[in-house]
Amino acid sequence: MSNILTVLIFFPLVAGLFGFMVNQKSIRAYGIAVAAAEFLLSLWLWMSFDTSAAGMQFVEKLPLIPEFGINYYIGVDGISLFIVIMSTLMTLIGIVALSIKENLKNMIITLLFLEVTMVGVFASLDVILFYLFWEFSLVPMLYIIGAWGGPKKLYAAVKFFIYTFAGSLVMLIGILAFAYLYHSQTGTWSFSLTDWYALLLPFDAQTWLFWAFFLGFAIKVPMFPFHTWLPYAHGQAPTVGSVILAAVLLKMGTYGFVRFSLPLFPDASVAYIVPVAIISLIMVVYTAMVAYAQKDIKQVIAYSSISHMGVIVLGTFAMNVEGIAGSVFLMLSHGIVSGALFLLVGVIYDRKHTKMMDQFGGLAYSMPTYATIFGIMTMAAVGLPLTIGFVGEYLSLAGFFKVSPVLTVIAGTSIILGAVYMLTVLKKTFFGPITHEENKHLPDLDGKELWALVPLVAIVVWLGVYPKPVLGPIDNSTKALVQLMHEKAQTDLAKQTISVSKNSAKEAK
Amino acid sequence: MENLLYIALFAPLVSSLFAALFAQSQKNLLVGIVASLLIGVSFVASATLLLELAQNPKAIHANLMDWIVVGDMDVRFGFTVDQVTAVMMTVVTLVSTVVHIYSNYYMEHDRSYNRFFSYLSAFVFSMMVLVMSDNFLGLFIGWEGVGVCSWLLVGFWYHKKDETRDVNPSISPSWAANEAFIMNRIADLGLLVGIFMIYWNLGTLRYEEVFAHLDQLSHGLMVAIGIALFIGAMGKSAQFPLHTWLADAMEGPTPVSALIHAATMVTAGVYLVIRANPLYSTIPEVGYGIAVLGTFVAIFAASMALVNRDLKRVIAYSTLSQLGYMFAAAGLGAYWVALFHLAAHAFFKALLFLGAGNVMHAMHDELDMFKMGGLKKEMGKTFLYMGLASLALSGIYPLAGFFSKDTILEVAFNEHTYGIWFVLWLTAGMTAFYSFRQVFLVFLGDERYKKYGIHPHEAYNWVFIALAPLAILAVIFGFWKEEFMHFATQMLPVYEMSEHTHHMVWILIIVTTAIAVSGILLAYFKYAKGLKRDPKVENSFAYRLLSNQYYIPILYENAVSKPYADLSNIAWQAIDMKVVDATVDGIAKTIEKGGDVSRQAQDGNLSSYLKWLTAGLILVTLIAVASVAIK
Amino acid sequence: MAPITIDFASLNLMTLAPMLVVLFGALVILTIDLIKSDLDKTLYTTLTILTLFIALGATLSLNINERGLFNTILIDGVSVLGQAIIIIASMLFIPLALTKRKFHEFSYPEFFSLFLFMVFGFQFMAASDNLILIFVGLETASLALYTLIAMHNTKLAHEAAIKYFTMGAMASGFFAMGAAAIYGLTGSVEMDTIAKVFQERLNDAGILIPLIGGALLMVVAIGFKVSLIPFHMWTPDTYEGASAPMAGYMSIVPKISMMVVAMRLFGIYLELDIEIIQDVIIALAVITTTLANMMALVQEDVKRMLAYSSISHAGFVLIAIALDTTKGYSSFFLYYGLFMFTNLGAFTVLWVSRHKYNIHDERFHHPYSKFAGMIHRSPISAIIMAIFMLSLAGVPPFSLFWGKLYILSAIVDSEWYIVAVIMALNSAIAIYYYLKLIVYMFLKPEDISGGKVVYANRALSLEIVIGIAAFVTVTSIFYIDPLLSFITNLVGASGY
Amino acid sequence: MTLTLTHYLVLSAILFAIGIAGVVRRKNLLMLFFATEIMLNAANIAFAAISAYIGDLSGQLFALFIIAIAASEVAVGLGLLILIYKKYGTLDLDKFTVMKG
Amino acid sequence: METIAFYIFAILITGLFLVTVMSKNILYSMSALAAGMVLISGLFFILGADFLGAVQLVVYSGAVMALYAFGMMFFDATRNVKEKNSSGTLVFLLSGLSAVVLVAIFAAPSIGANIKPLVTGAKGLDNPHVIGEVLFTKYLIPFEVAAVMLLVAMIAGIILASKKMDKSLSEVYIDTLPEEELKEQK
Repeated sequence: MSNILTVLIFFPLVAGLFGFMVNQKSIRAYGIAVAAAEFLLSLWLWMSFDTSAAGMQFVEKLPLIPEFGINYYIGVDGISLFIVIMSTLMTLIGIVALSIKENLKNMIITLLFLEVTMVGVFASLDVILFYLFWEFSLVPMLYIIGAWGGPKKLYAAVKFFIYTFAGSLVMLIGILAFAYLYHSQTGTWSFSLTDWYALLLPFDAQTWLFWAFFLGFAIKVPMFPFHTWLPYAHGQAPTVGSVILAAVLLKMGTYGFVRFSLPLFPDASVAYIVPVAIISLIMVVYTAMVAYAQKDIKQVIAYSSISHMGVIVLGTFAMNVEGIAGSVFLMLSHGIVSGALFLLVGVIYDRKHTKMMDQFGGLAYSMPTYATIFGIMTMAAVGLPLTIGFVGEYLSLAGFFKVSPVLTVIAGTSIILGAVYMLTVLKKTFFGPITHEENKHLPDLDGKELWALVPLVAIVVWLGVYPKPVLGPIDNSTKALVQLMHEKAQTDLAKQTISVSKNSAKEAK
Repeated sequence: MENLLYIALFAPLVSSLFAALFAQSQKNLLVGIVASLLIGVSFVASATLLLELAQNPKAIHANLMDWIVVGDMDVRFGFTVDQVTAVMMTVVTLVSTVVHIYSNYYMEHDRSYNRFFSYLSAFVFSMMVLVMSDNFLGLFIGWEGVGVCSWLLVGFWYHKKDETRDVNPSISPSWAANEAFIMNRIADLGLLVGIFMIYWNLGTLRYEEVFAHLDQLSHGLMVAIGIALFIGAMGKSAQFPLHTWLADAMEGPTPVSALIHAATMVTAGVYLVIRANPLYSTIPEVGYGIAVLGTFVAIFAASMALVNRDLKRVIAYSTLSQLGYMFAAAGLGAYWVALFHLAAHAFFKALLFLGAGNVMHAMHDELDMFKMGGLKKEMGKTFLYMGLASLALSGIYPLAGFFSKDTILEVAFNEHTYGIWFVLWLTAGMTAFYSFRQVFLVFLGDERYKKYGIHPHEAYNWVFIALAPLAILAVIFGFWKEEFMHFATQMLPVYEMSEHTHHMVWILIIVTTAIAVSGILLAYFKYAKGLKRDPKVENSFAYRLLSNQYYIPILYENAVSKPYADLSNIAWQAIDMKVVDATVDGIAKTIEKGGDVSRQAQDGNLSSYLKWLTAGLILVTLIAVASVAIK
Repeated sequence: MAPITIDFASLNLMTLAPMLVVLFGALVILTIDLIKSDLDKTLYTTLTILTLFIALGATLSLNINERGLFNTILIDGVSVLGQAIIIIASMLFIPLALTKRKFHEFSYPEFFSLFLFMVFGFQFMAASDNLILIFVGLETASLALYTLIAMHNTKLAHEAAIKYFTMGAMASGFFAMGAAAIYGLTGSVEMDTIAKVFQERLNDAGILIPLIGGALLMVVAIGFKVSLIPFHMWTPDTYEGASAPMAGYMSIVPKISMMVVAMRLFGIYLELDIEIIQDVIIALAVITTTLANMMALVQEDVKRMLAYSSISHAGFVLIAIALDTTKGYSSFFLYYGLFMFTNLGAFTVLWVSRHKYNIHDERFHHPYSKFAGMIHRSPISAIIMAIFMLSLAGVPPFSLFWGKLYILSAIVDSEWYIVAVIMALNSAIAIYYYLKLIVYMFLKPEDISGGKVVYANRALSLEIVIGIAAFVTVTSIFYIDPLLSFITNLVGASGY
Repeated sequence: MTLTLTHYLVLSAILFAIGIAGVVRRKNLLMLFFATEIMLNAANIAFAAISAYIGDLSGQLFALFIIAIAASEVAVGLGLLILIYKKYGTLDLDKFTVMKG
Repeated sequence: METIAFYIFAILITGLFLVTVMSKNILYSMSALAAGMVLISGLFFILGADFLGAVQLVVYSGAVMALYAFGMMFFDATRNVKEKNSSGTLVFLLSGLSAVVLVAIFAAPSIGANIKPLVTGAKGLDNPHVIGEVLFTKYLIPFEVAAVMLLVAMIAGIILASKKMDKSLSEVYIDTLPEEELKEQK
């Protein structure tokens, strides 16, 4: 099946359209079935993926607008493969854990549409196609936040939409400018990423384009100071919205850095490591502090996402295989872990309709399983070895250490500050005596919640202990990426900074 | 051999998982028994490995699987059992076994009995990973693992509420657990940085390869690595200024204190320094710094122990103090001595703690020694065990502590670091004093507990049988000093005493024993007859300084925690909301305001529309003129 | 007096075919009305569509780059495209007459013939480079348009018509004056000659002031018609007062015909590298887009919002014209071709929901609050309307995204980077008010106070139009390529 | 001093400006329409003059068509005025300000 | 001679049109407009555009002014119209500035200079003949379109002024809702 990737992208779309025909009562089962099928499809993709090859696989290329060089051009490599799988997994889990009663049908169909865009973003090799999915992903998310959100849902949804939209428009200009430069150098129009990789740009052009792309990605990530939409979006979104938002949508930004900024503008990327790193450090430290100040559990996790994304960005700009592969892995692990944490917050929200920490305390007594899973996820979030969180964080920091030890030490405070706010949440929520009478009889996790969470726990441990099946392909593709960057680099600084790993020359091609 | 290694390593894991299966059910005695057995299996395997190594001094390597293989980084789950590891393994599993068995008694009425065993075994597993790993990152796994288990176990009684410092200086178990975890994290960052430096400069993290290629590193770099690794060690071993968590960690169940906060985990820092001896040997200035810090901590902690009324805290400070001794030895290059003291200390300190556990049980979790006294009558066996352990701790011949501690003093003397020697010597006296102050306050004198209506009772007999190995080792371990030295120095550098020291040995022994004995005697005279409180002393500045731990916890709270919380609030409410977010909203509002202003022009009156049309002609003319003017 | 002999073939009468078809249709309708006066509007509607259909066929079968009838008619790719868009938009418009409710204007058979006369006028604007013919065509169309607006026969429609008419009369004056200046400089009213003479005289002393000045006067006249700020003042009022389909129609056809004129006229200047004109147009376009977006933000009525939105769209496409590149011109046609469907679709949805009485607001027919919770009442209309809104906002993969993409690309290609960024950010402002409607439709609770019947005016023909518009909007990705090649070929063939 | 084209054109420009003044000044719609007639007439003068001075007929014809246009505008405009007058009872444009903003 | 005539005409026209624009009395205003238009036809005659002059007289001074007169009667506007005129400064500023711009454009000497006539018609014919010839050849199409335009204007005028517009079908006020709509609303 050579067009499996196309099927993977558009299956939820078709299924979503057919979903309109399904009866309200059975829609949940339908949603789970479709999402499960999609997830299995993505697993099949992995099974048929040649893990030893570094390049793009399952490539399909059909002309869409040949006049303007736009193709339906998709494919995955080690970097994107797992993000795709994570997207399908988190959608499945999100649907399984859905606790929404009203308009369930709309929710499930919307989630399926969202899945299309998520898979599409990560599988696109044509920049316009990428942009198309990228932008459209906002729409289902807008609906999810706006329709099922909290009291300030409209503000949050619209803010989320417009903020991200504004950033990506600037990126669109960057894309068009790049295409123009490509056209003026080669005489043909092309938006194919692989074509673009071959283009050498002068440093000035790289700089401008780098920042144009940066703005689009930075708002999505979100990087300081463009992050303020995120707490609102998370704070107001329903559980499943937060899960998908944190797990997948934010990753689009960092994925963009890896897929676009670095290989397209190697010199500019190297030249602006310091400003980017400083922003990342602010994200790491400052947002960790803000997270500590929160009183709402969900907000803590929202801000913690920003903090972790800082580490991811840092790893990306390490310009070596360790850092970049680490950041890609951290994207996965953060997706799983923060997704799980949001699910967990949703659990108590469903029971008590509040997320304020002072309304809880001593939950470990009444909800032991819940507390256990929360604890495991917390530990993964603070990067405990043998959980999924450690591998990526360690590699990212290790990678960036090569670039700047001092900055890495500052960024490394994330392991301290992360522990500070996460443990505070645990302490306030789960420990101590039960202060509110009604909390004594809160029911522990029920079946559907366990079905959603236990697989995540299993993944957290499995990939923490044995990340190789995932890390291997990421490693291969990252080596090729770094090799490419090194070859493309024109300035001496970039040549020095981009460090090709010793055994990559053989494997890259 | 590999199989033995894996048995030793994974038996605790199996134990933990097994217990975890029952975590939410009623107490199940089976869990305790199986867990204890499995740890026992691990001990047997470790001991076998130790004996094996004693005969055939070739280190055993095992490679389980790949872990992180990225770029040039190739980290595997690799394990090695060499002399140092074997000693550590044996000590850890032995103490663990005893503690597991003991916990069957101690936790028998706890509703989370099963959960406790799960955590405890998980800790043993982490500790095994820590000591058995053949690379720094593997060590880091264990390092963090023991941290988490410590967090879980310290906060085991999570349901207790926060108290003020006056009521409970540790505030609450969950608070203490968090403090411990976070402080350790600070140090872990140092360790991590050390690991990064090693990786980027040597391209590998395996001990063998790292230590074989140390000559590739510049001196400065080695100093940096040494310091970074030692920062990691400082956290785990609670060295100043990261020491406050250890005393607070006494909030955990006493077996935990015995195992984690006395015998094993806190010695991980010492283990790291010993493990990295090729590195520290090349940078003696850092070693000297370590020794000085260790010495300082030794007397610093001992001084706090002098006045504390809390049974467990005294032992905790004593642990801290003894860790200082170990660092002093290691820093001075006498690695095997440090390891020896580590092992000896593990035995008698665990014993001391477990004895204290008996007392606590008897006293219904009352920890204030001023409320005890005269317990000898009810708890003779406990008195015996604790007395033995205290003697060992005080360094009285022929108990284990005598050999190990005296050797450290000799080393200090031998290195001509007389200052260190003197302080350690002084500390030895203080150690003897507070140890026996404790023993006498608890077991001798008037029966103050009666006032509080407590009816103490002795523990079961089988508990004492279980504790017997520790007691025996506390007594006889010292006699194996020569054998131990031979065994350890197959791996660690041999430490040669100079001629001069050899001559002085006897004098040193006498001097040391003298101060120890005088400490005991002082304690006896002061406390054996009963508690006579002197308000003048208790209100003196020095006393209050010591009993408030030099005000350091309060200092940390006021200088770090509170400002951090305040700063966080400022960051959130003043910066994030009022500046960053307000800017974004401000832009949006400005645009909307612009819309409101410009729609004023659209006033519905045709006449003004026509005026605007005319004005448009002028406007385009102006634009054209401006365009010309600019170009 | 010698008889004048003219070779019939040289007239090239075929170039006139589309207009003649339309004219014929209009006259037929008038005649039918004369013969039997109580015929139903469905007949006239159908006749109109058929007429337009034939006209469209005639347009598309025209040979490119021909002149006819004493050089007054110019059939190049641009005029074919322009006429095609005009006719297609008209074909989409006319079925909207068949509403469930009766509205005043459609009760007149003359409405349909006037409508065809108007199309006839617009066709000449697109298909001529003779200023006289353009002017006469413009006036024919405009006068018919004023009447059509007024025929809606509500108070607001009258107000709308009078405002439009008065400003239009003044703008005509500017057109005449501008034409006079150009005529004075070149001695010709035909643009190819004008271009030639300009070229020759470019270096004459002191020519620049009248040269530019004439263009500026034309900018006023054209700016009025395509509603550039500050000549736009009539637009929101007229759109509000006119019936919804008429407003939608006005946002497309008059603009596109005038844009074609602008293309031809300013093309002369741009060809000569007179940057001042380019600067003026781009500055106006930027002002227009930005201010219109800002004003649209604060509207309470959807139709009025769409009026401002179409102003901003006009500003946006005007930049494409000012670039003077083939890509720019092509992108302009692409954009308008797509905009036509989407925007008419959106206005038609409003038309469907039109009541004869105002229950939601004293003044407005389509306040936002009317659409609150629409998803619960009529999910499909809500979804389709949302698609139109997203398309207008330029959210992929809907049709206008491609238009936006291509125009932005054209701007970037001409290295007007700053302008491109401003325009892009304008999209971000614009999305707010489109989202506002979506938010009302999808996310707000239903307004129970009154006005339950939202689609009082629903009828099959309207649904068909909406359906076509939605289909075109959604499936754009599949036909953009052939469409783009078609447009680029035609535009390229015209020498732009 | 001979009569040049410029004389006519300046006259035309001035008349046009007078027309503008009338348009922007008048509040009575009927009188406002007078002013638009002035504007068109001003353009006519320009066309006729240019046409005459360069000996080209296009200008005259343009003027001719402008006259036709003006006449048509008057017809439609008056129709609208009648309509409005019937509904509002006034021609004062200050009264037609329902739609704004 | 021509010059003098031009100046007289110019001054008169300007004055009359100023009266048209400024007068408060609609009758004066209209009369001045009519007179100005007649004088403009004089200018056309000076310029040799006889046909144009004639058309100006007939169409403008005749038809258009007649229409206006009828309209004026209809609107009962013979009495002084009370206008709240716009602020004088603004009007002066706007018209003054546009006058400056327009004069600047049209006073340029390059207008009308060095231009080859393109449309001349057959030689030796008088003006109306030439016009006729050109109108029916070169400008046939505009001529036809203008015819359509006049037709449109006619239809428009008829419709707009007709009685049928008196009662609107498009607008219903809530208190006069027909039965069926009320039913639907419930």
